[in-house]
Amino acid sequence: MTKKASLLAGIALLALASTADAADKIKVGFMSTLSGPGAALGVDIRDGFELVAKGEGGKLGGLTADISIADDQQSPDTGRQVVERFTKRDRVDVITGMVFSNVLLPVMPAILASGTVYISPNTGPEDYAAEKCDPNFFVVSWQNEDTASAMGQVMNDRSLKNVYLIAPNYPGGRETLNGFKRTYKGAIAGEVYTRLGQLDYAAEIATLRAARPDAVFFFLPGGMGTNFIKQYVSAGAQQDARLYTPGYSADEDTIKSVGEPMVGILNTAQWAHDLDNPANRKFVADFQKAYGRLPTMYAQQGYDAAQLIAAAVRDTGGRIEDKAAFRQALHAARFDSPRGRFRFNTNNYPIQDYYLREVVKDGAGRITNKTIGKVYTDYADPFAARCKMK
Amino acid sequence: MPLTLLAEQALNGLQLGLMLFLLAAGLTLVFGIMDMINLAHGTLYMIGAYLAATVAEASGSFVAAIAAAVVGTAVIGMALELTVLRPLYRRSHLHQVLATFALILIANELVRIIWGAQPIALNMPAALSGPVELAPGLRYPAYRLVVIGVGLAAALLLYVVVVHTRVGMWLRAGASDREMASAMGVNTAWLFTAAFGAGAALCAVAGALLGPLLAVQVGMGENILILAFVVIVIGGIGSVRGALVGALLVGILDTVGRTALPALFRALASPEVASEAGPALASMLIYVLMAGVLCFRPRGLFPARG
Amino acid sequence: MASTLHIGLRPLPTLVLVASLVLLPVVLTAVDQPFYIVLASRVLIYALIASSLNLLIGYGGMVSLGHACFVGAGAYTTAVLVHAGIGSAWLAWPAAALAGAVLAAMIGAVSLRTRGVYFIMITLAFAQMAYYVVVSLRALGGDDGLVLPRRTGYGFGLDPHADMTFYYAVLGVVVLLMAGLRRLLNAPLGRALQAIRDNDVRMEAIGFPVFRIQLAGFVIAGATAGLGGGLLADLNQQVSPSLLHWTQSGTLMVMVILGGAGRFLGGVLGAAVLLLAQELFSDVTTHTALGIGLVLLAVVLFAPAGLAGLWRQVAR
Amino acid sequence: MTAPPGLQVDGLRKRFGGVSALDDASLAVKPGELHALIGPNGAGKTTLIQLVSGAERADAGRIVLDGAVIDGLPMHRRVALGLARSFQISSVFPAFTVLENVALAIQARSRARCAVWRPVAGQAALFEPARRVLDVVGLGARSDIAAGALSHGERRRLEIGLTVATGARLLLLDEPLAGLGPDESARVVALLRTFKGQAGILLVEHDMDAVFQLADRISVLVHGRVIASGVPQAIRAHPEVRRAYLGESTA
Repeated sequence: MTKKASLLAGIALLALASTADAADKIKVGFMSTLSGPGAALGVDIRDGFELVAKGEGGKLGGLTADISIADDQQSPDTGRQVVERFTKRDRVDVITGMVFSNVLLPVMPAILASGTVYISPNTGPEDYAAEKCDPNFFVVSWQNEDTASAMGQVMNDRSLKNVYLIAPNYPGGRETLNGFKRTYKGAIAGEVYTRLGQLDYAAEIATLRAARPDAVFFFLPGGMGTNFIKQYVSAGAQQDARLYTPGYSADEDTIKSVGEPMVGILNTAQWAHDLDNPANRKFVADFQKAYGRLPTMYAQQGYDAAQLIAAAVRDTGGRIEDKAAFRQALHAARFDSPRGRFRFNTNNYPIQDYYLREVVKDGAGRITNKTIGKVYTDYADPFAARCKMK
Repeated sequence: MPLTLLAEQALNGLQLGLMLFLLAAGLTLVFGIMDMINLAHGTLYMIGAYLAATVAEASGSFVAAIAAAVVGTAVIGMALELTVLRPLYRRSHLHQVLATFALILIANELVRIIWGAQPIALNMPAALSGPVELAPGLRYPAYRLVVIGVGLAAALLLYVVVVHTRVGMWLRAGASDREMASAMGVNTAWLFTAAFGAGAALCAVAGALLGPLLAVQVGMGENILILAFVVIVIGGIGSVRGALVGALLVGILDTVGRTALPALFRALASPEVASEAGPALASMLIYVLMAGVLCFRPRGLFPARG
Repeated sequence: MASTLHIGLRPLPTLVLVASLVLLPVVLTAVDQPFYIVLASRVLIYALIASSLNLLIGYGGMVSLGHACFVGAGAYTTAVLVHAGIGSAWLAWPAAALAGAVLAAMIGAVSLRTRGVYFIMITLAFAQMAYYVVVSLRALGGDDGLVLPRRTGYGFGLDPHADMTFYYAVLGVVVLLMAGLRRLLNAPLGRALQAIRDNDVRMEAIGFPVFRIQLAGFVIAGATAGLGGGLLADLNQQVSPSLLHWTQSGTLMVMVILGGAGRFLGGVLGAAVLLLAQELFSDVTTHTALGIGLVLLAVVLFAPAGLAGLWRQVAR
Repeated sequence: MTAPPGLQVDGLRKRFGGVSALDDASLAVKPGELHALIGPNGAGKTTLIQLVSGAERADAGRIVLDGAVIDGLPMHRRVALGLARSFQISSVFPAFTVLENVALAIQARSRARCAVWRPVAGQAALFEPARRVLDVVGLGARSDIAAGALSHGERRRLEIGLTVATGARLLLLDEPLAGLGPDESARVVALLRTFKGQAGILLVEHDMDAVFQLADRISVLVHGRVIASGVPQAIRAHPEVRRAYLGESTA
């Protein structure tokens, strides 16, 4: 029992050791999924984010950046604990980094209640896009339905009349298919919700082929998508009904782990590594130099989250203690995004362009995404109208 | 459901079942002979897949990849047995669960440090990457046919070894009564290490074969480990025959459940209820099967120990 | 009377422990570190949950790998009640305990027919079923879980959102339940559970209804875990399926064995050490799991009686 | 029809796989009688104990205790009705002290056997009767050591003590002399003699000297069937018994 007492003493010491705020730096709490099967995404976001600070010599917008990195283990329970640490012990100025909506949604009330700014580098849930929009909540990536609804548009344009839909049985899966159905005008050959974390899709693929659709739109994030694509292609189904997906299931990370079978998959995204603008050329070159691999959407989103913070710090002249001014600067921030034009809508979700990409084997024999068209220009999500924030 | 689709789904169930059997066979041997709960069995499967992917990338040969994965994983498995697991045989199941849970954590982190957090590629030989026409209107992925073939061959080989060889006799004796086995003069220490190595090799076969169908990533072992446990508990721990029956039951029930249940619910209930209850029940089906089997046969279908 | 079974309480260390737990938030507030009050609340809640599993594993010999589902039952019950407008802790927490108890009664009634490894696996199977139910039901928020707009209240003008108030509420519940658990273990039922752990056949042969006693123990542990789940829902102001995931059951088991299965404070010690270690490691590395794994392996190989046992070994 | 008091076993059958362990076995133990059950190895003696005590279910037949049919009851219910058994291999609670072992058996029949509040320690109602039982089996001086630390002979006596402490009127004792040296054997024989007249005993034993010293009546089980039942002299003289059993074992 005396052991317990010494433990307590240890905690007290630890508490004393943390220092008080210094005005000459910006404290960033970066929490992401850095272990487990979802780690690939979190690592890309982190690498993109850190690239900006590295480029500025450890600063963001002129202020020394004190970035605490924490792993949420893809668990809201752990996430909540980290948020408590960020807001109550480290008293960070900004929190960012989360990959998954099932972590973000449960912990967001605590972040917002503490008055801390959150910048989402990935998931953009419907919840905070409409009535519940919040001046402290920014999404630098996309609204969850955006890329799917862009794909609905693509399929209309390509006169695909009979599409089969497949997604995991969880809110994100339903949200994505809703986004698709919002724009897609044709018939739905079938709509299947699979087990979260499912390994084998042979049964679903067989049923799917029996329905004889013109095309398949699937949303299966992470390893599920890898499994599905490998199995779909080996079943020879790609010749009968081509695969269409939001960009997250056909990005460079998936391509690297799937390889050849990826060729021919069409996907939509707000960015592509071959977009021709100076900011993107610099980003892709810097990222490849620093990490030795092509960046993904996630990396770009993490990169822009950091650029956004840097721009706001710069615009406020480093006076981030004035929360209202900092928020205002974030909302109005201008920075050179690799995706090209970017600005915030009234709900702090992006207004941006969406592109159609195709996975191809390029001249050098490398399998990668190639931009083949623009789907939307200055696209704003449909929920912003319900946001009362100005 | 048209006949060809039914046949295809049956093959799918068979293939899933046979892969589970490869994992479950090693697990049930280790379990039965050494009375050892090895949660890290899935870890060996992961290591097998990673080794196969690495060798395939370097050599370009899928066969070499499988061979290297089998040898490498068996060696790692035996090394693990000699160092960490051996002191645990006489400990309670509790300690075995804890220690092998720790091994999962350690192995996952090490793999992440060595190979990175991104999933890595392992592709099937180009010759097998398409479908073959088995009957008019029934096209089936060639690769999955190979998987079925290897699974059947492994099952047959195990059957011959366990039932018709001296080693198999020792194994069966060990599974039913360890004291008797050592009284018969069997060097149990050697037998345990060898059995563990064989279990690890079977894991590697499964890992290497499934790699081209599934994501090769950190944590891939845990999902499938739970399935393998379900299989051996249904079959009766320690029984290879039980593992085969259990694996096929699970494979087929899971496949049938995933296709038939949502359709059934769509026919019977409102679309709202159907889209929710169908997948939910399908996910649970194998656990329901396991609970049901244990309810009526608390030691599984083919209890190895009397 | 010479007995190694009776759990005594040495008054002085107990007093010191409880007094330091009471003073802890005052000290932390004085040094302006409210975060550690929240962390301490979390440790206390997990200490309670781990102790309930210790009752099963350490004292009852029932190695359950599905304990997280009772935690989940309690947590979701609280969350659903709050959403239904029932915001009093006096109702929500007992309801959470009841939910844990009912689920435990159902699962125990089937599982306790099996023994050994089969018991481990069937409890896991039931927990997996519960997990898939929660993940699949949209009414429970599916994979996103449910957010509690506010914590359950205590009346008397107390604000449950004040970290200190919540801490004391948790401390009160945990101390009360640990005291109750001690009485239970020293009482005839507790003795019977331990005797069944050692020799269930003999217990039946001297006239004990072994199945019913084990079921009673299982239900009590389920109720306690359910209550812990209710507290956890309040602490996090959210519930999610990850509470019921099988690795969560594994982690709870790790806490018990790490602390010392069958030692009264084993669960408490294990929960405290594991959570504080995670907190410390996570500040310096994202490879937390590697460190935890190595520590666990070392504990199993070199201190099989857990930290509580190690303490005894060293003190001797 | 009212059955006489004591234990009646009628036509018990039990098969394991294809092998018949008991085949129409019948016997009766009168109240207070010491009734020995003998027979060659594999005759089904332990199976009979298993079936009568409730550890296993018979395929056919009837078990009646003091007029009540107990076939379907679980073991602990049979104990409550007054039928308790001992084990061939000592089965005690090694982590509990000797006294606590016996107190458990007392607790089993106390009304508060599953109470959750009052500590066991200090409950005289459990420990006083337990001490008396220990004095009877000659372990009074060893009451405070852990049962796991007892010698083999002491453990055999604790085994009997646990069975007696249940308060049963009919005891099934499965080879209480197994593995004992001559001195310990004599002690246990003397102990069993003190029970005579107080409780009915069905004694399975291989030690023929002890059996013929102690038994009021003897039944002989061969190939799962009781081939003879009677007073010791009658059994000694029984031609079939001599042929089937005694002839070999006394050689």
